[in-house]
Amino acid sequence: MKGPLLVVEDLRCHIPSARGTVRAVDGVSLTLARGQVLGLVGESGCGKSTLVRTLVGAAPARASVSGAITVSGASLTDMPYEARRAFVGRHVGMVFQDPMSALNPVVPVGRQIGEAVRHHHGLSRAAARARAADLLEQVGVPDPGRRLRHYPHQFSGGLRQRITIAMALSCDPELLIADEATTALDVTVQRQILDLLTGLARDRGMGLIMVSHDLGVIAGRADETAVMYAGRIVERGPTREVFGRARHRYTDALLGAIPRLDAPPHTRLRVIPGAPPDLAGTAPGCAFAPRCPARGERCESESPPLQGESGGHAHACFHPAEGETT
Amino acid sequence: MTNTPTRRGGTALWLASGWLGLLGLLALGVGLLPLPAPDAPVGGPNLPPFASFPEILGTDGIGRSVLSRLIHGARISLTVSIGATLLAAVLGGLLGVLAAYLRGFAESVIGVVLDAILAFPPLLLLLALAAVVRPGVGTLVASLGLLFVPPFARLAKAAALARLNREYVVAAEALGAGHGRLLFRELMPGCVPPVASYAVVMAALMIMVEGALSFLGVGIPPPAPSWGAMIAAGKDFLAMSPQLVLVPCAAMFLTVLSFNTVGEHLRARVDPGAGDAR
Amino acid sequence: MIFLSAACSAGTQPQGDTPATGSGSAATVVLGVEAVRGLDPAHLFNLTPSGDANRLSAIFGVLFWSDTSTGKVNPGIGESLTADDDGVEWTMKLREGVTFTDGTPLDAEAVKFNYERIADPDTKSPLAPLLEGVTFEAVGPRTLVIKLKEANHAFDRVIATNLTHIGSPTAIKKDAAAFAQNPVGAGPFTLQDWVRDDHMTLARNPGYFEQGKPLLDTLTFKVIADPAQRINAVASGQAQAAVPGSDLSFMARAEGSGLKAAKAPAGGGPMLIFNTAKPPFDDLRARQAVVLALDTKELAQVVDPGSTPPDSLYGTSSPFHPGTGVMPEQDTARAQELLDELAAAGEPLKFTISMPASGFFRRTSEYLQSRLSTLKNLQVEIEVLDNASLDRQVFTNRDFALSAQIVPVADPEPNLYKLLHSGGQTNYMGYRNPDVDAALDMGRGSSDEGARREAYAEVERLVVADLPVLPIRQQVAYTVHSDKLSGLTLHGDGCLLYDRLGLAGS
Amino acid sequence: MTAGALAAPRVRLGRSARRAAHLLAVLLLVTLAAAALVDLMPGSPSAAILGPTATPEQLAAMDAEYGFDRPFPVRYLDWVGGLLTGDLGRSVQSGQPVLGTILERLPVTLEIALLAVGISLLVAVPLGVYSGARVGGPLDRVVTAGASALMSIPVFVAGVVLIYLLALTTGWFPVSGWAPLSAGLAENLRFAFLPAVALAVGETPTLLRLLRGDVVATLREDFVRTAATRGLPRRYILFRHVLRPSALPLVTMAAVVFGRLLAGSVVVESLFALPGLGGLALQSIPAKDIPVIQGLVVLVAITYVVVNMLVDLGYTVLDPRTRAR
Amino acid sequence: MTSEPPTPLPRPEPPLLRVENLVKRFRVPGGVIEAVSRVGFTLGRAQTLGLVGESGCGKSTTGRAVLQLPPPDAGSVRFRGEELTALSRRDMRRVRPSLQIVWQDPRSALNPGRRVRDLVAEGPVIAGRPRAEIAGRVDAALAEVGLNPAEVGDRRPHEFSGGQCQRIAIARALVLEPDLLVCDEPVASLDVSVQAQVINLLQDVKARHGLSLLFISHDLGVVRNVSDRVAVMYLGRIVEIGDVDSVYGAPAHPYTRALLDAVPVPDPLAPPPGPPLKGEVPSPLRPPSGCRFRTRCPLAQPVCAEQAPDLRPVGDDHQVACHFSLKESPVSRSSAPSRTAVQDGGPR
Repeated sequence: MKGPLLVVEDLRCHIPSARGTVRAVDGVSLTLARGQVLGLVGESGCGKSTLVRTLVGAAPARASVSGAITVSGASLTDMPYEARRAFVGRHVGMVFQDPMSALNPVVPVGRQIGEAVRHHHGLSRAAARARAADLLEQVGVPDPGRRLRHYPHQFSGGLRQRITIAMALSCDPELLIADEATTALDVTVQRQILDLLTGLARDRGMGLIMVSHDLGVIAGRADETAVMYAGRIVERGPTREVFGRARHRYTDALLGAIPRLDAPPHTRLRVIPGAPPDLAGTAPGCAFAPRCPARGERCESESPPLQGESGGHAHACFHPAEGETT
Repeated sequence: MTNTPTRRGGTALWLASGWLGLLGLLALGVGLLPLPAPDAPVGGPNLPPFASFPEILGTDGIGRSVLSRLIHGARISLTVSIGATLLAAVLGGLLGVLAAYLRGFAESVIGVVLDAILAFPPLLLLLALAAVVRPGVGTLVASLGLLFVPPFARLAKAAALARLNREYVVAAEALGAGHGRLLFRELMPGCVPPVASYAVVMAALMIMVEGALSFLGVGIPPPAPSWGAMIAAGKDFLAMSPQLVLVPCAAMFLTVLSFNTVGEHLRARVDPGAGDAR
Repeated sequence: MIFLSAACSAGTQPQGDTPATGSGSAATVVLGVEAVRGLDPAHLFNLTPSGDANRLSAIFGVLFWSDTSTGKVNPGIGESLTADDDGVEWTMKLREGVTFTDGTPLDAEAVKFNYERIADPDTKSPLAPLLEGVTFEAVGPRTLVIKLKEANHAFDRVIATNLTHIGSPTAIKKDAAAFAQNPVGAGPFTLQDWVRDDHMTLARNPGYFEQGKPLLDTLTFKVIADPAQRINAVASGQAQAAVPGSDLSFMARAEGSGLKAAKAPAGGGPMLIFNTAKPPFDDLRARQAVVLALDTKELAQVVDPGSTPPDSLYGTSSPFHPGTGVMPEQDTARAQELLDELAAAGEPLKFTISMPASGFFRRTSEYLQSRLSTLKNLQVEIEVLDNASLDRQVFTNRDFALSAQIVPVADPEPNLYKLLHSGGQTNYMGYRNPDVDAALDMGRGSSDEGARREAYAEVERLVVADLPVLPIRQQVAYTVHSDKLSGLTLHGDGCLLYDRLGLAGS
Repeated sequence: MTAGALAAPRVRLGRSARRAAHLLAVLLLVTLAAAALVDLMPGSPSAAILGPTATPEQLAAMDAEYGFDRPFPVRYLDWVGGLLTGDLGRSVQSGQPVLGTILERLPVTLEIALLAVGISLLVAVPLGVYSGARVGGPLDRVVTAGASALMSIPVFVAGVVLIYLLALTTGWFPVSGWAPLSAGLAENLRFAFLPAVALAVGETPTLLRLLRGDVVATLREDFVRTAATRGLPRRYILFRHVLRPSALPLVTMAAVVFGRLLAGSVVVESLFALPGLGGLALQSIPAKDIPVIQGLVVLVAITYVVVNMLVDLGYTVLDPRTRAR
Repeated sequence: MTSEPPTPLPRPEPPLLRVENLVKRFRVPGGVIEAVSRVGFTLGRAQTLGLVGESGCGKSTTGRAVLQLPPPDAGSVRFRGEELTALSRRDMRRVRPSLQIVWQDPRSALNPGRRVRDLVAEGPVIAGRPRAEIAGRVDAALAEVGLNPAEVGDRRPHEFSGGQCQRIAIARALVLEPDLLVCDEPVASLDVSVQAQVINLLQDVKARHGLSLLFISHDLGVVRNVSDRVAVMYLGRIVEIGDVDSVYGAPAHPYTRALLDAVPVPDPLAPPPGPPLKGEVPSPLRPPSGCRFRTRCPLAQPVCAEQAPDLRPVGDDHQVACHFSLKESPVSRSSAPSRTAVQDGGPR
């Protein structure tokens, strides 16, 4: 199949709630090529998790979803429900934030890894077992044959996340989505898992979407970075560009707010005033405007579109920042 | 769980609350109503319903007004169920919170006492208490209240532990709060809503237990008209005058259902994840 | 549970159907109370038909039996029972060759052994007072002479009701406790299997004294506490007969569901008993006020729908029935006057009704409370007692004001004597009236029917004037059965004679 | 964490020792309370034995004979001593050994309690899973409303209605009584069915609601979402992933219900005339048959204790999470 | 075996807080764990000590044990020269206002049923301050943390965002005018944009009131930013302690080194870090013998299994607990084993 692995066009996911419609994903477009790593970064509540859930058809039950999603040329949005579930199950793997809760605590891990292949590819019990052992080996779980029979709580946090990765890989997906896959882990383990994920993507030629709130995690690993704020992508481009020459005021401010290892103690951090917006609101204009140091009149009435620049770097800001971040 | 009760809350909840409200008013104001005394004869025995006015529900086997007895019975049944529930909730709530707060030996002692109550054959306690003390509303409230301490204690303990895990109690200790303040100002207020909403559900159960006891002949002694006693008395005439059983049964059913509906609704709101602590 | 003084009178309830003797025929009879304490005839006081009387009747048979409706005494395993002219010396003749199922002969010595055992204080038999001062002499293998302390021309009724079951002396001597659990008698059936609180299976006694009897091969007693369920069991074909208890309303109910009822109207019945030894009912006015305030017709109808109040101490078929009603009529105005009088004297009437919990008695107490509460200067409370409390508080300690008991009076002897005589065994009222005592002694000691009639009429007059008791409902003993069951003959307080019970058809 | 498995036995020993001490204390307290309570009750077994005609002197003599006049602590200690040697005494009423009397009736109560729990589970599991899977759907609405309604029916009403419908009118089942297993399984079940159903009426909603709530909660778990994104069929997810974690709370609750029924099927037993423990209690308590009452109390308490221990054990054996900890 | 020799302190005055040989054990299903094992440190007035380590290393437990919440099982906590572990409950309550804490999860630490004003006033009320005085102090404290008392006073915690709740929690501590503020992961639950606000606020109030902070965090960047000195903990022990610049600039313990290497830097052009650490933190139920880090240490030698290293000075205000400190015997980083049990996958 030619063309990009994943194409998302104008995806929206609006969730009704008591306070009004939550526009968790509000017009997101993306493309991802095979073998590429896309970093999706944003603060909690910006809609990044809803975005990836919507991608795999796991949006909240009452949400209204619109837009087009194409994986390997097949349009997910045109598929009937069951077919779509089966397709996603086969072609997309997902790794979630909390490996403990992503694993069924009362089912041995071997079965959890093997059940999807058994179902999608009709493997026998023994074959599924062998495959599970093989996958555990691949993700670096020592003594895989014995550990198949173990339950999730018998593993450490890092190994558990490796198991969920093995589960995600079981059907040889073309696209792997890691939703805050290392957030619950300690830094030393986080590094191991990040190495594992990027290594697997590279070796298998998968597309990898890494979702994180941690700019540091994205900076070192992603080919492309997309910054989300209030349900929209506000800046997108090659990682080096986005981090080196942040254009959107939000990206810029965020980079300035991080305490850095190389800065001397008691360095005053740049502060973004206020708090992230409530997505149930329906105010017109740029969602970042109330917290933006450079906002103008236009920002409060008109929503800035995502404008492309050279080198695939795009931003949605009427008053983009210039120059290097600190 | 979270959305169902709220949605179902519509008509069913209103009907249930309405019925309980009406019943409560009737029970409270029973003295003001122009009803014959519940133990006074108003006509021949076993008059059918709607045969005479104002005895629209007819008379019972003794010739007493079923309507009057039903409403007086509401007062007794509600007194027993609410009284016993209150007693159980307060005692159980205190014990549960104390067990969670004190831990260690006190927790073990409370645990033994609660388990002992649970392990005790309820019928023996009820019969024995009724034999030792003169049976009546007070005795029944006391014994039922005692019997139902453990579930409340369990619930209160869980609620208190959940709050102890949410650091605000330790935070108050860091501010220098003493035991009394920690227990009564910090820990207990938060445990009241789950215990209270559970109490509504338990009140429903109590009504049925009172009925069962009357059925076994160890409930409220005659001539006091509790619903259970009315059902028990009416079952002798089941073939002849089924309404004598059906009328109090219906009242009991509706009340229990209403308590359950309201209680479950409250529980879902107070504590969405709560399972059945019974 | 029904409390019944342990005695009754004689009579036959002839049944028209001729039973078919089918081999393998089996019938089930449902009773209300388990034979908790075993089946030793010396140790039973619960001789109600729904309790142990039926079981005893089946296992031990009857030496003599009294017809439930007339009180006439008939021979059973015993051949004859006659008194001398004074009514002091009685001669019991037994049949030839009757043996217990363990082979021990049922002879004069066996009867003597049984009776002496009952009289022995060590046995602690509740029946002991009946044989106080009585001596026995076996003058021949089949002849027993019984000498009474004082004359009693009605002693045959005592024997037919309370002393009619005789157990094998061999078995009793071996181990009395084991005997109670595995009784050995000479009755129509022998105990085969007993699962407590469930059923008791009895098999035909092939050596029963009467050839060709019993007709059934197997007899099963089942225990169901709920009276309605007892009837349901017969209605559904699970059982062939049931003793629903004393409530007559169940009879109508059974007949309503297509069942039959073998019944025998008797005298007496449930009576209110006033504690005449203690305030407030030591005052005649208090008793009168309560009695006059009551509409006994309504009372009977309410506490037991379908029943009627007795108009005399004696049943309608009794020779002692006065012919016209003698019981006091309702007079609310007079009752109120008496009450006001008491209140004016500074002792307004206030009392507690102590009753067992069963439906009939509970309704009685509720009825009394309900009706009496309409009068002024009268306050009534109800106290429901469990059996042990009732036994101890009311019957033993006599710590009560108003209670009730069931006293069948087919013949005044022996129950009325026990009830009303100053030292009577069931005189829980503490009632003492020398005139009554004299009249009762007269009735007992006289063999002349006219004199007896006069004596008992005197008793009735005095009781109506003194009101230590008030009979509140006509007694009818009955057993509900399916129309397949035949040969139901009621004796004593209303239990069956089992040797003639048979199944028709199939 | 993985090494945790190694230390488990040592610790479980400590825990079970504490548990045993706790349960012993419970047993002691229960029997002591029961003895004291029965002691306080007016009336004596002698009255029940000797009947209404007994004189106070006779009663006193009998009290002395049975030792009812001895001081309470002496009697209690004596009884505990007997208990330790397996001797529960003899029933005052029947003269039969208490242990035998109880063991004779135990199977009946045990069977209907088990059957009731079984019926409850059979109904509650599918309905609970499916109604929890579609909260607010038509099935869920019917099931929740039905459960609420069933919960509001007193057991004695349920029993009477069942008897009327399934025994008297149709004649499918006997109205009352009992057939032991020795009478054949079919016959036994025919008698046990109605009482069990009457009990199940009240208990099914408890289990159903527990399971439904659990299912609703489990469906929100990440691992269910994970399974869904992996394209596993819905039925597979419901019964393999959703039901499994709920199985333990369900089994626990079923055990609790079972324990409760064992102690509390009095109403049904008296209605259906079953020769079970409830009937025995109902007969012994008013008669002040102290040895039997004490025996029953011990049995109920031990049952409670054993059920609790089994639930604990069940957790450690069945729940992989506690197993290795 | 004392953890820190008391002698060479840069400041002549006695420290505000001196902790020695602190031990805290917990009974857990499976046994007893020693969450804090012979920890000692000092904290001067107006100083910030950062306590950093991965989850489960005992840093939060240390912070709470200092506050006697609950009291430690052994060791000494001297605060303003007073031995806290020896105080009665009543005396401890008297000292509490001077020792305040800001919790990790501000929502959980604020009673949801109370109004903000009452929450902040709770400390002074308990301390028995005059009523009249309290209202003014509460308003001042709220204003100081950037909240408008008139606006927020009557609202309840659930109406606020996490950052605002943390401000309320800080106001709650400040109103008691403490000397020492234990900050237990105060920004861990906050978004980056809000985290900066709270960090700046804490720095401001510290400066203004001359507070000493015990700042507990897993985030090495945050700790570097706020601290004067830093202690690195591993499995219940302090492995390295010292001046922030020397610890971060020249880490002497291999664990500190690996930790610093593992921190993801928001700079795509950052130099590639050293080799990743293998494995994970072992179970605290059965910590490794000797040096607790040896199972993951690239430098581990047999001696490490036999002998637990004590803290020893490696510079001015810089101590390390390692037999083969990186500072003394500079083992070249590249000579450390680079292959791990884990699949190799460096950044691209």
